[in-house]
Amino acid sequence: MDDLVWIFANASVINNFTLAYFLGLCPFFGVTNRIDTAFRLGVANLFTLLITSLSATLLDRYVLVHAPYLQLISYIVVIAGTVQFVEMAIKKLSPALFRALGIDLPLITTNGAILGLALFQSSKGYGLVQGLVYALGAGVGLTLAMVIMAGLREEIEFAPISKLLRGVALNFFVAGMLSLAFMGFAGLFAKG
Amino acid sequence: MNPAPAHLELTTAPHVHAPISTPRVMYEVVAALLPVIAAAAYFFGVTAILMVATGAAVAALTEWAFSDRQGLGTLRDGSALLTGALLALTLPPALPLWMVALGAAVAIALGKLVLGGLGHNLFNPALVGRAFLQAAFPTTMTTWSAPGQGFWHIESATVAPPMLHAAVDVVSAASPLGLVKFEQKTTELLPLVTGNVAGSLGETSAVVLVVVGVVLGLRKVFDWRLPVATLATVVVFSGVLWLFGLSPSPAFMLSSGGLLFGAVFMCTDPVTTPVTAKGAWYFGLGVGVLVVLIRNFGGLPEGVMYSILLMNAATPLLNRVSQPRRLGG
Amino acid sequence: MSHDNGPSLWSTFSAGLWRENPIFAIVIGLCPTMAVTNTVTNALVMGVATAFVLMGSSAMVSALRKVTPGPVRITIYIIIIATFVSAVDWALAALLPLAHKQLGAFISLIVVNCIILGRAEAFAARNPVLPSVLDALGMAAGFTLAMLMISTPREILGSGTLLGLPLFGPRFEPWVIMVLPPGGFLTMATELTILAWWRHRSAERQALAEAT
Amino acid sequence: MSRLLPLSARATFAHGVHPAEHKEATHASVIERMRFADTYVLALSQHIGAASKPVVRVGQRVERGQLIAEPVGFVSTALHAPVAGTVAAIEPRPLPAGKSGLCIVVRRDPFDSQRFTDQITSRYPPGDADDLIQRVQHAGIVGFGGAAFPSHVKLSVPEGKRVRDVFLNGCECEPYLTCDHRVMVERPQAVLRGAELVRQQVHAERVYIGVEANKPDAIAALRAHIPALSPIEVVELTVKYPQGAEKMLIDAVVHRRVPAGKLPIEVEAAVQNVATAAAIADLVDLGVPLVERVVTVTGPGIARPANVLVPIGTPLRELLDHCGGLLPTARQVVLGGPMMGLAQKDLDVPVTKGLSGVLALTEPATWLQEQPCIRCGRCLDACPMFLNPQRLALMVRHERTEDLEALHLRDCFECASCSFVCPSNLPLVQLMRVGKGLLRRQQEAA
Amino acid sequence: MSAPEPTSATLIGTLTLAGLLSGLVLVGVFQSTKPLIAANRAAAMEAAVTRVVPGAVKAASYERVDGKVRASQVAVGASSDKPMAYAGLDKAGKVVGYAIPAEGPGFMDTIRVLYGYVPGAGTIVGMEVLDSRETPGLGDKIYKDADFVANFKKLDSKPEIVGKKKGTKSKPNEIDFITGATISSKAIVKILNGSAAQWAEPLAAGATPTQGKQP
Amino acid sequence: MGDFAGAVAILAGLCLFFGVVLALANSKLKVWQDPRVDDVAGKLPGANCGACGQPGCRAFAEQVVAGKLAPGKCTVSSAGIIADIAGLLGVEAGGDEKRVARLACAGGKSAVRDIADYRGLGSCGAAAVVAAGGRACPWGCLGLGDCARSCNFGAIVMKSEGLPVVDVGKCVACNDCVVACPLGLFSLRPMSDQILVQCSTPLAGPMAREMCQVACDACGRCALDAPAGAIEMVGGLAVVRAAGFSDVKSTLRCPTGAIQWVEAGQFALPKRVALRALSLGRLHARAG
Repeated sequence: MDDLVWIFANASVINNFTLAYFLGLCPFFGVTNRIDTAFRLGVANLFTLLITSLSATLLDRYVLVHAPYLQLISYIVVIAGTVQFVEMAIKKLSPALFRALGIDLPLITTNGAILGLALFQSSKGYGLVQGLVYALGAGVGLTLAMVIMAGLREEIEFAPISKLLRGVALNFFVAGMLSLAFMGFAGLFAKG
Repeated sequence: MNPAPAHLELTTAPHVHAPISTPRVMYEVVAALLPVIAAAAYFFGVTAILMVATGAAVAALTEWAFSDRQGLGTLRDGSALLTGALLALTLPPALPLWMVALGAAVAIALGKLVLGGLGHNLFNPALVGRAFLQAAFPTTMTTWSAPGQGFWHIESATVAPPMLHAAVDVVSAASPLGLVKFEQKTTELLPLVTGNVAGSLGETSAVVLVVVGVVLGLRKVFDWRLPVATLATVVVFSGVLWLFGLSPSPAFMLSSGGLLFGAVFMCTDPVTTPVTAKGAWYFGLGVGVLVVLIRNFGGLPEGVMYSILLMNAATPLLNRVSQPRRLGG
Repeated sequence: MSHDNGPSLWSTFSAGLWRENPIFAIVIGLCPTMAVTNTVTNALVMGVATAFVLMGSSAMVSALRKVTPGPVRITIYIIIIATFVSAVDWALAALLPLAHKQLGAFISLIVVNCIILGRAEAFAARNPVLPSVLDALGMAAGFTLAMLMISTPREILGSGTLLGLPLFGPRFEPWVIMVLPPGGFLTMATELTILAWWRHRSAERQALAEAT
Repeated sequence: MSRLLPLSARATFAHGVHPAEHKEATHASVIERMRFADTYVLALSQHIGAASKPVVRVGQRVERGQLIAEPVGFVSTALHAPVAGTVAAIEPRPLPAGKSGLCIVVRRDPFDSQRFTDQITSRYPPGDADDLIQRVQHAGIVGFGGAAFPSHVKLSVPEGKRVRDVFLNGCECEPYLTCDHRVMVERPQAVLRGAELVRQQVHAERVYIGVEANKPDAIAALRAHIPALSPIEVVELTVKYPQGAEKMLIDAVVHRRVPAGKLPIEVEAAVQNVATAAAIADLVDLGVPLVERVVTVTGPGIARPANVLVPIGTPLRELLDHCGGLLPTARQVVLGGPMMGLAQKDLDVPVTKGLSGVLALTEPATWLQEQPCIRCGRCLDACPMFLNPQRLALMVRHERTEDLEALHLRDCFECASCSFVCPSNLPLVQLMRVGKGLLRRQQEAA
Repeated sequence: MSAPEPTSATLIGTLTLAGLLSGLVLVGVFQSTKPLIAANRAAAMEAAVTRVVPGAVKAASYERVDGKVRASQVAVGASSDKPMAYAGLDKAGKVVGYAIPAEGPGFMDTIRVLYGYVPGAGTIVGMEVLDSRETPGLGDKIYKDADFVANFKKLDSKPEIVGKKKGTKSKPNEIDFITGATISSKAIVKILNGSAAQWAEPLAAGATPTQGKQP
Repeated sequence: MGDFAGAVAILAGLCLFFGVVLALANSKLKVWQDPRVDDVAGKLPGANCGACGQPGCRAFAEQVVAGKLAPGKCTVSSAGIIADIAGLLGVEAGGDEKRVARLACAGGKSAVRDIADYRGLGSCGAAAVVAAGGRACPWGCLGLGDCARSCNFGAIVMKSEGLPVVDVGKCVACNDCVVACPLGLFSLRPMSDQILVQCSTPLAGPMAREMCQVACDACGRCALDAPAGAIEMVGGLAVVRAAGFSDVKSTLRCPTGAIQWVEAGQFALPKRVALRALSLGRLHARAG
């Protein structure tokens, strides 16, 4: 149990996928201009992470036992295939949602966090439950980072900031400070 | 019959104004820092004065260098001086002065100017400076020299040349929180209250901080809800954990480390805390919970700085969820 | 190479190097940029590895562009990229085991580097093999250049070394933050600001020169 | 929420501010009459609602108190000649709000005795209570508090509603102003008579007269004339601005909160100003329409501060001259109280029915240059409507109209409490007004 | 895009073909690099084993199954799904001690260590950090600080390792913590204690390698 | 070699699986969209100004492709682009005559007195709520440039007289300035409306003239000189009634210059030149 708490804390805040591992920076900067969009994509990511964790565990256990070196390509094929399928399905079933999320969907595919999760969980040797907790932590951490970032960005939108800084540089400065603040979580629950 | 003035002036209502201004608020806080600086000088000697002066001077210089040169920019409101002094007071006494200067420059440039200057910073600038130093120089930032080594005593580390560390090791003493975390030793309450313990310059003397905080609160310089919520949360949460043996006593939690200093001078920074009354309570609650979590279950002995920075980051969200309900709505 | 389309090929190559630098101008492929730039060596190895994958996959995508059906093209690109990445991963493990250990999972994560898929989709899928490879080469060179620009200050300040060699005396106090995640963000931010300022100034100067 | 444990002994509302009162210059000044002016300028629109329609021609002779413009529709009111004379013109003239509007200009007959003639008394016969609403409308009585809302509208109870309590507003919470104060001190019986008339008209059970604690003489004068077992009660309120606003007054006295965007009738309340009540009493008992009102002329820039009974339409210049004129140090003339009043650009404007005070100020409130907002939240703690002025101001500056709607800009009644307490001296109220203009124009464009 | 709509068969065919081709390429590359990679890993692990087990020049892999230790088929350094330990063999092929990999949560992330262990007495004879993300300049002293690493040259793991403030260790089962990096130091102690507890019995019981083939 | 075959099989199998899934999805979940929408949207300026009455350029493209709007309704695009789009879709270019924003005030700094000092926020919207600004005329231009700031096309510049000057070449009639002006002084007029009444005051006679040198004092000369009914006097102002009416003669006798015959942009001539033109016009009128 302590172990699971630590896994969760580790994935969500101590080693936040975005702020400590730099995974999924593109969506992190791409969709955090409004809080609601950030939250929606965060939740979408959370679900994708959980599914990925499950698929990765199943792949590892039943398919890749014979050829563990195919891990990377199998993971990515599964992720890309699933996302593309979901994209098509949403486009058909809910054009409104597609229009709102359309540009973001492929971002999930190339979101390093998803592939990173699969790779990390496998290299850490996590089982099914640990993997799911890890995915949950990572998803919560991503959502948290994105929502906080969106909140901060909605705020700086109104600040008199020089044109030179506006845009990407500014986002990086803010992300840097946020990452600095997240360092406070280091070692949380490590005592066990 | 008197002649009417040639041109009347058109201004918007109201045509009267409360006797209050932003510069005045800033200078009141600066004034409130004086007793804290005095206490720091009493315990840590001339080093304290040197460090505060360095911090304030470099902060002001940085602000001047980056703002428009006409009319001194936002220098006049005193906020840069305040940031520099606050930063210095959160640092360990034996820190090299060049690190203080670096921290002050980072605090103003990164913490404030990048985001548009006064009123637009997202994080408490002084704490951004401190967090930068903490991450950059983890060992030096956790090396405390013992108090009461004589007024004119200056550690060789303090005057180390820029970019270098001291030639001789500092005679270090553990902070009360370090003692309890790593050696399971608690410190007596009396020295904690007076301030005769190892720690950062401004944070050691509980009694001075409480008095200053109460005065500032009564003068309505800051929103009293913020420190009250923070401290109350720490007392309640650590009290519950204490009953289960998972935390030192609430009294120790309150009087040790940077909690009181943070509650009085950092949690009350208006810019980086929620504007709403409800938001202020949430903010204090968040800081309190995080402080107790980090101190008792985290890797660091002290977590006030990170707790406040994290809640600073959450402030736009808190503002959003705590919008007041309009009258009758 | 015929003489008259030489310049256009050169511009195809040079675009990625600076004008359309993937990191500083288009700002994509950020994950590895931040994660492995704490030392110059890592940045270099990563740059070279990415370059190889980028060129290989661009060539393949371009060669197969006529037989790739639209609806599954992204999946196919990803298979191609992942194949190259796996190959690079093993090659590094076999040849440079130390660097491979340092970079860890980030070699595998080249797969999701937006630059590669981005160039495949935006350039290689619409152009013949030679320009595609040149474009990839330019992009890769620009990417590596950017990685070096970010990793150099991070290593110098953060460890007091360059390419692992100590630069300062034993009393140097390293700025540990520079090799930590926040240092990555802040270095990148600072360099972007300096570049923006520089571009702004040169644009101003150009306008001035044109006006007079 | 009922207050089981009131923090202070006196009743008041939540939030609000307490500006320095500055009432000492005139609070003991007995109401005085001024000399008649030569010309009077009567704006057809000096009340909220549709402008009145002239019923006189240019060149026509009018008697003092004669109807010169009649109401158009229900939310509209009548206008009467303040003096006997001739109609000199009907043309646009500058008005206090800065805009111009159609006015009837009456040139006084220098030889007339300026008595109310019998005709007027017969038009508004005393004592008949059944048609009070109609009579109030045709007597041109409007709220004296400042907004100039036609009083008869508040006297009529809509179908299916009822009024339990009538509130007479004697707060006069604006600094400097003392005109209502003097009316209460000098004419307590008229105020109480008006209160009783209003109560009977709306069939209310009780009347509360809310008076702030800084007017003990007014409270005493009123209480001295309330007979035993009367349903009228004088409630002493903590001194706080903007207590005179309808919703605040009701909240302060009985702790009922009017739903947002709704009228007091929703909480079974009706509010009238004390001076308005006195005017209703005068109409009923003396048959006099509204042709004059008490105006406080004060401030550091006026030679002789006073409370003056001024005929409606008097040029502002004449009123100032009556009080000794502006001092050379005067730099601003504000119509209304210092919190909500409007600075004037010239003195060629007439006194209107809603004018409660004329302030001559020597030092504009922009003594402090605007500073960046430090998000201290004082404006939120001041706003009696529980809005977020800081955020609203930001959204106005960035023209985010959808956010303005979401933040309920329309609920702002521009009491200026937020600007008053702002340590950074942000022009918050001005921004609120700009924002409302923005919303209005966008709505028109759509 | 004027190309005709691809049929489903084309889609399935291309994708399968892509998978097939990529599989061929991958297997080819993997097979050709596999021996090198395995050799690298084995060499690295063997070198680490000889560093943490003084006197050892070679390593042999063992695994723990059902509380018993037995020789393993898995090559030194290769991954396995069973807990592994490596026997340090001297020139004569005699076991001089075991190198045991262990891991656990540290300050920032999981720390992986390899420690030398002599069964019976339960003495730890060396320790090396294989993998960690501890804070540079602070937590990374667990492998950069020579004084700290020296703690593990000769250390009793029974009844358990106890950490003390720097300069205060007095008993053979105590170590000096690193000033300022107490959490990381503690993490090492916790990892070693946990691992030693699991291995002490099996190693003591089956200390003599049987070299027997497993089914 | 079993390893070999197994690995290839795994990968091929995975790809086969997803190939089937995606192929199925492709055939069952296909959404058809007119590719011409993308083409048209690509040609449009992408300013999303809303001058066409649609929420954005893409929405406009959809409407155009659907045949509900004529390409010419986009006032921002050049004639070439519109012809291009029309050609692409095989429809008429359509569209209205070019309209531009016109200001109903000519009261610059030198023409209208400042009677008070406005101090406060430097925007027209803000000044308008404080006694309508410091100028004598409460109906006239406040000169603080809200319109210029609202213009996304850089077509409005505040000139030294404190009046906004519309660059008719850049103006696309997007309506932004009309909304931005708190006094409602802007209106969108066809270019063929060459007679403009550059005043909004309801005052007449000396009162108007005292306030502003170029005010319309409702003298009625223009109405007399114009064909019957083309210009009427309404509420102290001359109003041009006939659409497209442009007869320079009717403006020549204006004593203040409030009614002007405009060829391109307003206030195109410096005041002195304008006055000379005025007197020349009078001469002409006399000669005629």
